[in-house]
Amino acid sequence: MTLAQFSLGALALVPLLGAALTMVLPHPARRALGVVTSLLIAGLTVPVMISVISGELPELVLGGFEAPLGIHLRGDGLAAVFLGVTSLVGVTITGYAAVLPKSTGTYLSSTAWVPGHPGFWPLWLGCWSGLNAVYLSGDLFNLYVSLELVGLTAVALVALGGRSSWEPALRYLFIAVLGSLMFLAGVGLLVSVTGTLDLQQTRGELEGLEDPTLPLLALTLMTVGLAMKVALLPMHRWLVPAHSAAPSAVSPILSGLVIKAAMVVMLRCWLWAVPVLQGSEWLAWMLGALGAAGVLIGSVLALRQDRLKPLVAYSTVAQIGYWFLAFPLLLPGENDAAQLASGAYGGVVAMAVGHAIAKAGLFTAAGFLKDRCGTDEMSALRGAGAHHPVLILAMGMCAVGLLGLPISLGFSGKWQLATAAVAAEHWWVILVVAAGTLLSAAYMLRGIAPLLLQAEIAEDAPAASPVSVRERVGEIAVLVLGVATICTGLLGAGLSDLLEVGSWW
Amino acid sequence: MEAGIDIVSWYLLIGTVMTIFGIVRLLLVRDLLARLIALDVTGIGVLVSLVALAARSEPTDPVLQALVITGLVIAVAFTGLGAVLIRRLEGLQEDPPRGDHQ
Amino acid sequence: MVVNDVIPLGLVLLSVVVAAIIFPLPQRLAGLRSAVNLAGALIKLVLVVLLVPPVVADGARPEFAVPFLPTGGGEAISLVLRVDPLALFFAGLSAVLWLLTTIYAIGYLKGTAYQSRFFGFFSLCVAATVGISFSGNLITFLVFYELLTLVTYPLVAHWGDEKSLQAARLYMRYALGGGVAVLVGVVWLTMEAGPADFAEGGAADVAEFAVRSPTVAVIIFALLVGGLGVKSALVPLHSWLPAAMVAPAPVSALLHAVAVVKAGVFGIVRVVDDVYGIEVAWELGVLTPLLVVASVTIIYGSYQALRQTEIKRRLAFSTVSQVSYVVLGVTMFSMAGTAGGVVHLVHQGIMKITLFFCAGLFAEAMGAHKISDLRGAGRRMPWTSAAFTVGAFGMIGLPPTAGFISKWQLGLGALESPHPWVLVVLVISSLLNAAYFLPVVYSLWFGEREDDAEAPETAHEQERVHEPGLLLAPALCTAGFTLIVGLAASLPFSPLEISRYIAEGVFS
Amino acid sequence: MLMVLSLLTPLALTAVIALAGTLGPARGHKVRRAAAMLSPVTVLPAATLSVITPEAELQAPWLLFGTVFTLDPAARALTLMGALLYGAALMAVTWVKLRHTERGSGALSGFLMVCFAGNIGTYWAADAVSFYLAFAVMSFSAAGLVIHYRHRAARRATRIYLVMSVISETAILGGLILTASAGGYLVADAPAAVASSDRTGLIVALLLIGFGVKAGTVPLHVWLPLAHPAAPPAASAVLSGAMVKAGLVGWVRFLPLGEEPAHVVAGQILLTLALVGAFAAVVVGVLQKDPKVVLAYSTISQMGFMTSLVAVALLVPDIASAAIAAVVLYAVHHGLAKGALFLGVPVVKHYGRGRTGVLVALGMAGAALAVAGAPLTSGAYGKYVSKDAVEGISVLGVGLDQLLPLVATGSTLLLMRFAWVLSRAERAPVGPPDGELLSWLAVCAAGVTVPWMVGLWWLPGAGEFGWTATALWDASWPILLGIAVGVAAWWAALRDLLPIWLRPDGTKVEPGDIVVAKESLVMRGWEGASAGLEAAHAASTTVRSRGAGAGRGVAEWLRRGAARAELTLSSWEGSGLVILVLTAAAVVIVVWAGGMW
Repeated sequence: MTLAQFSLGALALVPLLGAALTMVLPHPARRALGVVTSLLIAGLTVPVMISVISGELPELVLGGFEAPLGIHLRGDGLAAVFLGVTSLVGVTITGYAAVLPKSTGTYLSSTAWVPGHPGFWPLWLGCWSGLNAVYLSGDLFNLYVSLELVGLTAVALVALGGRSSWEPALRYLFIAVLGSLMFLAGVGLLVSVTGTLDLQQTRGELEGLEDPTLPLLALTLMTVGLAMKVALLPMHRWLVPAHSAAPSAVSPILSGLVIKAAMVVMLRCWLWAVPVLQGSEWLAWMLGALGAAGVLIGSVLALRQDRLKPLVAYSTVAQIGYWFLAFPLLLPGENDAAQLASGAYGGVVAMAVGHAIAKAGLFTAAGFLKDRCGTDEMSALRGAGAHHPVLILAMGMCAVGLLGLPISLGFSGKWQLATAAVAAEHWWVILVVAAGTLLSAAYMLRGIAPLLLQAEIAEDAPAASPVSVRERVGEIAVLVLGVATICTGLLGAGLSDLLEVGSWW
Repeated sequence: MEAGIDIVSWYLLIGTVMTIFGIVRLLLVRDLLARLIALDVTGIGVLVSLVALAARSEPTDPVLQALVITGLVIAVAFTGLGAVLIRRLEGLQEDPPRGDHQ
Repeated sequence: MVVNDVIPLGLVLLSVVVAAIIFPLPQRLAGLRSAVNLAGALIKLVLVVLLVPPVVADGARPEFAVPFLPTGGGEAISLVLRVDPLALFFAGLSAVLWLLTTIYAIGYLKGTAYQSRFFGFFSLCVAATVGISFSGNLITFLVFYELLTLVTYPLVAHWGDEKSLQAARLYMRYALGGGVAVLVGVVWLTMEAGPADFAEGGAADVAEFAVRSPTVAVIIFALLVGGLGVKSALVPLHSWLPAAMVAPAPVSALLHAVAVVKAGVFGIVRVVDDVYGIEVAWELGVLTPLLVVASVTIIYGSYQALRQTEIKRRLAFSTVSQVSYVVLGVTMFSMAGTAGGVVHLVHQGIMKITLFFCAGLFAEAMGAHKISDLRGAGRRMPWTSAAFTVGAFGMIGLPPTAGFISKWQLGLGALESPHPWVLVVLVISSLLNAAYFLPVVYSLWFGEREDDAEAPETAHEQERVHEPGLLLAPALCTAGFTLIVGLAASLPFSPLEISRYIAEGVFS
Repeated sequence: MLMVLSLLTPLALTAVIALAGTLGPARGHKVRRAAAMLSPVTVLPAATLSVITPEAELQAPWLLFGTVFTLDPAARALTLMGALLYGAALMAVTWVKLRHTERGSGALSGFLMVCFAGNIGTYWAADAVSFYLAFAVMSFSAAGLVIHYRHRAARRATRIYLVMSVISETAILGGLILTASAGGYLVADAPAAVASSDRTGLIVALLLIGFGVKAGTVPLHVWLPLAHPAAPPAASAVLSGAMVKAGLVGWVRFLPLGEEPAHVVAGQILLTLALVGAFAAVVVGVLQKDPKVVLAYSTISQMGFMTSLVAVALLVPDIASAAIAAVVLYAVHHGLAKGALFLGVPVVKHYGRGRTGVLVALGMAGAALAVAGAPLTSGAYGKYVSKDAVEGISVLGVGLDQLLPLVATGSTLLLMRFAWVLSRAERAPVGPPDGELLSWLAVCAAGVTVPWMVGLWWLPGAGEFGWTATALWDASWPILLGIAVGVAAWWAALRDLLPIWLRPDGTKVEPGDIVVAKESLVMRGWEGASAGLEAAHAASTTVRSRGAGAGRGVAEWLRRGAARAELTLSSWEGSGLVILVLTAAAVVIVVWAGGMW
């Protein structure tokens, strides 16, 4: 049992332990424990990252139960990348929530609504453990269980946002659970055909099969279920109210991390579990088309928003479109399959990781401004940037990451996607990416420009009140995410080498 | 009995039909509680079809059984959460109509 | 020498560090902020001067590379910072003019709000420009090119009123459109011909690719030059430049003389000379259309400048036409023409920044925005008017100034090249330049204001307008440079000699 | 070394005058006054250089494109003439009592000194770029002289002068670039390069136009009659004495005068223009009222004479060297004589009466006779040399050597008119002699001696004046004829037998004759062109805005469509329905597609 293997198990269980502990503690102690746990988790991620970077593949079988039934944790390239991003964003958001308790929602005490919800901590740590479990699990059953854990804690986290957030939370619940049930149905079908839950073995079994209908049906169910949870275009209506009504510490978690879990499961199923079947080209092309529509319509709708958080939420819908744009490229075209698919796959992962950091930063900044100025109406925020130059700079950096302009992972992702598209002669991808970049520039400008305005803020307005030390520290969190967006931009090449480890080809 | 569909595929058919009715009901009904119930029906439908699939092989397939049990637990969890949210939402609507009830 | 390899990276990071220091500084620490700014600019100048002897004299090419973008199979494309004479040329220009613009900006913005934000983005702009000049391959150039767009947006929108935000939005729309075009071009070229490293006579594999499929090569060239054309204000894509005049004077001086406009043209020079290579571009037949576009821009820019009544808008349109001289020179396909184009890159920078400094001074000291307000300014602001006159003579191309040197060199180049008709364009444009600059100089020195007319005796001496020192010194410096560079054109390390050396490299 | 000194001292002193403003009004004025007093001294280095050293060269490889200044015999003569004229002008302007000096005399002397440096530069320049530099410095600082009085006429004259000199600068720039690219960078090998280059016609045309403006050839002479009366008398002395000669030097240096393929067409055109200029100027000049305008027209006619010599050199290559020497000699003579006349105008006004009156009258008469070319004067010598240079050439059947003397009659007529007008101008006696009178006397003396000295010792090709009877008679009969016609006209005027259009009161033909027509022509052309361009511009903006409007319309329609779709999705049932349809479609397609393969 090497340290890496131990930390694999620990990563999934320590947050749960922390969540359980915070249940019994009073609010201030919960914040302290939450921060300690987040640092511990980040600590645990390091050995896994080191071992994956050095090329070997840490694996852990829990409780000695071998496949097909046992829980089998595998720390491959994809897992290591997402573990790293989750711990980076997680630690920052935890720090932000600990420093500014009112960002964790409003709590109905006996007398009145009190800012800062103690329930945030157990739910958030539970969600974190679900996320880690999703990345690490090597079998479908474990994927389903951890996905479900992430889903339910996310719904509860949304509900922390007080009266206006209950209705979106309920809607999110229905969609999330429906998606999981479809995924469960798909898994059931697949297991009935292959008899095993483990991803490697499933792939082995399915390669030998000649009649592709049943696995194809299973794949379709799983894809539609997960698309609902990731909020691909037509099924995106739950995301905008949920992410904008959520408290200011929760929205970055939702937009940055939670939808990535479903994306990772989608990648696991499409690339690891199910080999390329005859009928799946149609499904891939449909996903590609929906992705392209997502990029364009998402951006156009973002342009029409007049409140900051919905604008950022629609930007998430648009960015999701980019990831699905790459699915048709993942299919082995007539020329060399591996080299082409790895390019598109690297692109998707780079864009997803870049988006995680940048969107977390932007949503935290939007939440911060909403907490401080009382509303996120852009017309009310005019000139709000006067007292927060560092915040504006950080938002600018995150916007660079979202636009996919140079020195950001978004740029490396778009670069790899474009290169793969050119190699596969799918010119339409280039057009969509170009149009998407320009449209996203347009709505980013709409969001940030009014803050630069030199409008005089009314004396009594909350924005004019002196900035407290806690708020200054809160701004530092956004700055950390902004700088991370830019610095990770230089790791594009390193990222693609990391993804080589334990990849499916 | 061989002529007709044997018991297992009969149950599979019932499970699938329950899932489809549940999904249609869930997606189209306006009332929140009705939606929650429809969600439960869909859940049960999926689990029944899983049980049917498990029963096809002679010693019923342990993997699928594990899935069904977990599915049940999760169904209970989301029903509880859904019920709490619906009560709070209903609580909101109560204030305005009180006037005309008496 | 390994220490030389670190200098280009040091130069780029220096400004980033300066920006990092300046951003969090509160408004009242003006002294510290100016000190940090000036220190940064001075160190940069010293470093660039240090690089001149090794690079130009004994041909060293210091290089710094870091892997950046993964290619499907092969090893990653890397961010390369390499110093070759053309890079040093542009970096030298921006280092010198940056020091002066910083001094000018400190004086100009004294007492206004948001100075920390301004100077922070100001030094990031320096970093981007130096990055552009030292970039070693097309991808690094694209990275810094986009960075420049982002970093200049808050500068254009600095005043924060509705008009400047609107102008900044227009600028962003044009610049990002151009950036996306360049991105698509770079992706396509990298796919077809591998990472395009800048090499003296053009990248070898690009040449072989141009032979393999000329039509695709032409399309890619059009994409690249179209994207770069936005920033170098070629005719159909120039309307953002006059609109960006609402920005404060140091920013418009920065945009029009040193950073943005020059980045675009520098890009075109790189693409034509160091990526495709001048011979390959000639065989592809892409040089002539670009030459025609440049000529049309020159004439159209001058005509528009003639129609303007506001000083800064006239200078903006004059920039539109003057910058296309560089494109004209480079696409002429003659060694003297390329040397002329490259030397004009520096000369236009020095002359245009003088004019913008003076325009800012007139606006600041006398509140003169229209050309008619300048009547009789020679007596009231003699020093600024003298600098403006030197700049204006430079623009027209009269001998003692640098403008004449590049016009003469371009003329010789035109006659050596297969397009002798370009000399007619040069002559017509110098006539037009005279038509819109001489009346201004005439009214400066010899025009008299309405109230002067009835009392010429008394009006003479007393109302000398106070010209702020911090603003006047840079203007006089650049005017002095214009004359020195104009007169001492054949000194060993003068811009003309270096550009001739570069032109030989291009045609080697 | 002396060359550098003679070029830099005037510029240095001008810099002192310009910077004096910074010392504050009172001290500044005092410094400027002292510097102005010092200014005539700056001419000395150039004068001494031309006198003592026959040959001199200055190499500056780092300056511009590699500058070379050489002093050859022609340049030496012209430099002496220029130095004398500028020295006299500066003395006239500055060495006068404080109360007489014009306002801003410091600025005037500054401009004069810069003009001097530029003028000397044009004579010495041995490469195209430094020639162009000197030429540009001279012509643009001359504008400062013309506008000195700042009244309305001066402004109009300066505007026209500036427009003409910009045109000339541009034409010269084009010509010089073509010459340089044809290998003629150095002046020594310019004529050969121009002759051998395949664009010879274009180069010659450009140079003719460019230098023609400065040399006052007919269609391009319009600025001269306007600039001279507007400028102060000392300035106009320098303008028509030394500056106009720069145009001639330009032709001599760059035109392919001695080269083999004779440029017949260009030569013919230039000759006809020169002769037209020479005679028409007389007709117009006689009708003028202002003495300085009459002198201006006399300059145009004399320049026509010299241009005809250049044209001859173009037509017949083998006599080119003689013609050039003749031109240089005549230029020196005309410069000094015309300078004396121009400086004389204020001298007559201030010292016409009393003790100095006789001296003044004598001096003016001597200068006038020299200009007319009377025997025993330098004018005769100049005319004699140029007459035997143009021996065999004939134009339109008439021998050129018959035509040239008629120019002398013309100038005699003009000078009689000038004497008449000057005598009736009012006097303002000033009292004791000062700088103005002294400088005038110096120029008269130089006018008498210098041409002879130059012709005999300095210019090798000029040859001496044959003291034969026929030469004396050839010099004198045109003057006698001129005097006869003048007296007849004066007698007719007394009896007012003259027709109305001939009445000499300057109203019939304003100074600058065809400039009025030209101005209106240019104005109308400018309005027409700008109106046309304006309309084109307006049309393009409307097209662009309509296109943008259409674009915005489409974008708006798209946005509204997206918003409407979003509304339907926002309700639960709406999105539920969409999800159902999507799932069903996916399942059906996949199963059908799966089943097919």
